[in-house]
Amino acid sequence: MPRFCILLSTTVLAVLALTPAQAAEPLKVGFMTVRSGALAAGGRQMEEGLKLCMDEHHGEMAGRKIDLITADTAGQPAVTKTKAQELVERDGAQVLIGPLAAFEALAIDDYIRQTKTPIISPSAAAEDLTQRKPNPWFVRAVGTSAQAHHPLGEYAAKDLHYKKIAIIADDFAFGHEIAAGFQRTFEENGGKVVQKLWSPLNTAEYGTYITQIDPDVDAVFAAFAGGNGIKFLSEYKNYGMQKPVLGAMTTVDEGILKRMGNEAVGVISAGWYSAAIDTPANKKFVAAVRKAYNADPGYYTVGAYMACQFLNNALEQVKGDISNKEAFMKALRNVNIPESPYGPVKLDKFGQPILDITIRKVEKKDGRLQNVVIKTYPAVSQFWTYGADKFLKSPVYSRDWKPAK
Amino acid sequence: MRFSAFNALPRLLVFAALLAMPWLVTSDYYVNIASQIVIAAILALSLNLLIGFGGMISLGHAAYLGVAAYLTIYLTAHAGFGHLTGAVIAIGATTVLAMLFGYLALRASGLGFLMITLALGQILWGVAYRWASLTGGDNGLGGLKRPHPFGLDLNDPIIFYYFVLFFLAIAVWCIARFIQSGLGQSLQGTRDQPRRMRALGYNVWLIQWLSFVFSGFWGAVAGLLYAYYHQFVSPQTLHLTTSAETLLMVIAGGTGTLLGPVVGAALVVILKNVVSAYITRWLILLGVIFVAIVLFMPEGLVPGARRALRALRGSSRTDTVAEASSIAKDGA
Amino acid sequence: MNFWIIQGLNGLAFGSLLFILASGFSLIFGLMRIVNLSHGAYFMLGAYVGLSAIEAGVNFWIAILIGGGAICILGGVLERFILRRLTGQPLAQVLVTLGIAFIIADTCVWIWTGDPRPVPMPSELTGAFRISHLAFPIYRLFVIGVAFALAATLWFLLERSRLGAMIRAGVDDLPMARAMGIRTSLLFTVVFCLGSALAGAGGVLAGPILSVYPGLDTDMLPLALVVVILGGVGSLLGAFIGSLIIGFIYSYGQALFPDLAYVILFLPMVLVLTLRPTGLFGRQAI
Amino acid sequence: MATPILEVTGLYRYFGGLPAVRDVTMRVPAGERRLLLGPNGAGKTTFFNLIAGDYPPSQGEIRIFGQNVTRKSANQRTQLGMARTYQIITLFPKNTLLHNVVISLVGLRDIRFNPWSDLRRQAALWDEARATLALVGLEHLADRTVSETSYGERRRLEIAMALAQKPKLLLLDEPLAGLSADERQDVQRLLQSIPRDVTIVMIEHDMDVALAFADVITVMQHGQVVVEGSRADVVADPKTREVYLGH
Repeated sequence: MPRFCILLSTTVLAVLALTPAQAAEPLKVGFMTVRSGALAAGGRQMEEGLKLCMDEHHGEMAGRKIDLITADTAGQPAVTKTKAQELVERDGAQVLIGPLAAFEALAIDDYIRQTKTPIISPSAAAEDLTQRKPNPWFVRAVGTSAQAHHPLGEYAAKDLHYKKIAIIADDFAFGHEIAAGFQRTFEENGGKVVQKLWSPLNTAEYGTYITQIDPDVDAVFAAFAGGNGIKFLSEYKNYGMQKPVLGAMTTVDEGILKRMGNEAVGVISAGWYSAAIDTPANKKFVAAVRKAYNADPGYYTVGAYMACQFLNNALEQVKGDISNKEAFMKALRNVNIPESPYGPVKLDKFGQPILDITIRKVEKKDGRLQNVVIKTYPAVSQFWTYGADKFLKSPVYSRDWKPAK
Repeated sequence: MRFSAFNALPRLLVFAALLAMPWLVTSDYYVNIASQIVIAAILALSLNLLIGFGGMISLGHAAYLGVAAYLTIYLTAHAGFGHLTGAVIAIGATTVLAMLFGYLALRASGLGFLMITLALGQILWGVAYRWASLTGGDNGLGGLKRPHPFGLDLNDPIIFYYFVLFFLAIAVWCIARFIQSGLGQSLQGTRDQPRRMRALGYNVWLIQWLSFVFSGFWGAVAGLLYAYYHQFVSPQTLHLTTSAETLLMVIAGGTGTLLGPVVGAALVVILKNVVSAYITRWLILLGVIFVAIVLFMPEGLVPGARRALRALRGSSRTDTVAEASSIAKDGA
Repeated sequence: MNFWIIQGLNGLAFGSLLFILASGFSLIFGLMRIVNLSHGAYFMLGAYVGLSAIEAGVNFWIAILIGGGAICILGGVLERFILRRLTGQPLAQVLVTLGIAFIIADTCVWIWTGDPRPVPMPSELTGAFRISHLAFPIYRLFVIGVAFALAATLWFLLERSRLGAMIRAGVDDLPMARAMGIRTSLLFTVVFCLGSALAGAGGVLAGPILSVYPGLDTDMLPLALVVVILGGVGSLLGAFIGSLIIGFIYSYGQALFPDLAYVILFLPMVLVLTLRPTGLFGRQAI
Repeated sequence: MATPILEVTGLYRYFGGLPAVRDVTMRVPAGERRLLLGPNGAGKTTFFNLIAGDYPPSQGEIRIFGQNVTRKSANQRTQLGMARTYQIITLFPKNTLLHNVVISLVGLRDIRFNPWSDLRRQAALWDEARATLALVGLEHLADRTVSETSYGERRRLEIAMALAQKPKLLLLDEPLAGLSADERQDVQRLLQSIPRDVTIVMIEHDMDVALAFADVITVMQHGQVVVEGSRADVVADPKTREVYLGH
């Protein structure tokens, strides 16, 4: 008898799109995070953000119960693929949220296309996922690597009046893309990147690089991911360096800012989010996170939270009926959330959110370091002001995008 | 030499289980896990040639897996080569790399050998990471479509499983032959008594080098299948952790045996991919299992299980036991 | 000119850090022939323990002792109950020490959440030391001093003390040492504890520069191996000089050949080992 | 005069600055039985190892069969027709006696590089190995593992492994050491049965056996040759007395 009900609901009723009947059957959502290895901190923050969102919806979206299945990819591409298979093939997940790292997302790119599984990325920022190699089943709930740093380049030149800047960045795709985006707008507004230092992701100590920084620059743009920002900034101070530091969003992300000391104060960065954004939606969100986890939300927490909100928004558009994947995908691409921790969010046709970008400055407030918002660039596209066509025709953001002068 | 039923039975059972596997499980997911075990087993078997039979502990075996995988994907998906040509070049070039690496690593022995292999592996990792224009850097290289050899659709998990199982069978066969061959026996002699072997007229270096290259060849085969399976490769494939994992598979399963690396591969792949869904701290469990193996079966799971079985059968069959042990030692 | 001085100092500081990391490894390998692949994990765990001690209000110097002491006990227990049985079985040693490394690494993620954490520097050593327009962190000068003091202490311990005489006898000829009435069993435990303590204390000491994060263990272990192998296995002097050489290669290499940054440590090592398989100062085949 | 089988000129070998072998010159013509005598530490085994090619000399030249092999490796010298036994027995203890002899035979055959042909199926090799074991009186133990045999049997196996290679130059390092009286006789008989076309250089402490066996005797001390000559000459030479009684 129950089997008959399910049969009925999945075939006959689904075709008729009679949503009330579907409420009986939970929607299976696969969530790929990282619980072991070097990326575990980001993974945990993602889990926290996602849980918060799920709790907010009491485990139900558009009248359907959400059955969340979590998998640990260990931050390894090969395992990520297995985990995607586990979620989709064994556990029957209909939508995926995850994974954490860009190389993980790329490792399952083909698999997602083959199985036509809608996937929402809560953190992977690799540009091409929504640019030159857009995957029709993929949307992203965060900015691209360069999305926040186009405005920062302009801000550095126009508002801060910096002329000469040295860039130091993690020597991997994320760092390359951030640096290129920053350099592009900075130089178009009259600035000059005079030096580019690329430190390997696993650099043990930054003394070698800090001491190479050109003493004549106006500021240093430091683009780091993970815990490297902590190391760099404290060393920077200990080497007695005085030049102001501009950071990438992740250099002073809230996830690591809580571990930093005074060395971070004054760092100006850009991001599509700051825990200090002063809107009711964000205040509510931050308060909830602080209550549950006693920490400010950062990149990963808010990314996963928003991925979950995207899911909710799309499910509401299709009234919880996900049986028509194309229709669901269309709804996902059509996500429009006027009020969120990010601010207003909608997606471009590549599945990439158009976001308010804030320029933030690290200050000590209420006894803790915060990314205080000093300027907002509203509704910034991943293509900045260039437009998709022109942008996609220009060279790919890479390590060798444009040499320093 | 006769093979006693006692000794052949576990192997037959394992082989039967491998053949029947797709019919025993409920989801394609498990078939895919089995394919991964088979690929890891080929890599572990090839490493075991060095460790178990040559006494050379390598911490750089991911090099062959990774380079063959990179070449396969690059050549077929990005440089416009056909699948067959791509596969032949990938395996050929990786084997040539093994020739070079063997030449360098065999300058030293023992810990020095281990460190040179480790360093060479890390250099390749660095190159893969840094030479982004060719390798895609940390974003990796994808886009490979699985081939259709002889009209077989390798996109079907079960067909793919039998495809890799076929290669495992060939690998086991070739390696079993190798172990009993003149070269294989010479290699085992150089492992036990290098100086003596020299005095008997053996060019120890050459024998080790040839075996090193042979091992690299099978590592390359594993890399080819790895590329077909994952259709994606990134620097992590080349990283020290992959080499260490493979080394652990071999040691945990039992060095110098044919079955050991297969069992070790199954252990690690299952813990990492399947058990991790149920036990958050699966890595601790894996570590505990390794420690337990060392405490209770220091020679590895397969020889340890053999010993336990023998003990169960008691002393009434000593003659069979003696024979079994001599076969086991000969490289069963 | 400034470039050479400042990068030289950087190299010296990093080399000092490496020596603090590798000395324990070298000591253990020299006497016991155990390739302790848990060494990186000991280093990381020591740093975490020290960090927690500091966060609990303990002063930095005591925290170094606590970090070293904790790992000392851990190492002693593991030596007594596990490694002891594995003399002369390198493969079992690899398996068990890597297994222990996995356990420690994952336990650290469990307990300390995986967030990257800086170890706070003692306030008296923060900031930079300046001569004309050169600036160099005081803490690094301190680390250089510690490494030289440690090298001198270890040298004194090995060459001039009774314990050292026993260790040297054990390194040279174990059965003979045993015949001479040296309690090698106890000696092994003592040396393993000492080596472990050095790793743990080193982790705390390096914490303000390296910070602590999951993966610190696997970042550091190859470095320890490189230093020890390059210097010549089991030779303390070799480890010391090897550390400094690696430190200089690291700082000058990264500055002069930025494109080789990812391979800068391993390329010279392959060169050295293929030309001189026993390492720079090793006498016997390894 | 025919080319000597072994010709050593001005051979030196230092270990960490200390000379173990000093200026040794020696010619061993075909078919000769040469005995090396000397107290422990006289450098005899080092000298053997130099001839065998375990390590290169610091100075000097080694020729075997008229060919300069100073820079040739141990295995190359073996390929030329030299074989040796060891003072400290180095066999493959977990394998059968037969297997050990087969390994010895394979050393001179191309099959050692063959990764495919099953060694167990090379009937000719196994027959030949069995025949060699028969030569030393061990055929009844052919299928025992080395670890199950007695010391004397292992000594004979050592010699069998050397003889299996049909060497023209045989280096025997204390073949009688540690044997019982009966075993000594067996081995002695075995040595005497070796045909004269094999040249033998032997280190041995057992004077009775050795003197009976040797044609020419070389006495070494402190790495140098002290006396060299026929049995009678050497026994009569006061320097021999000094070497043995002076210590």
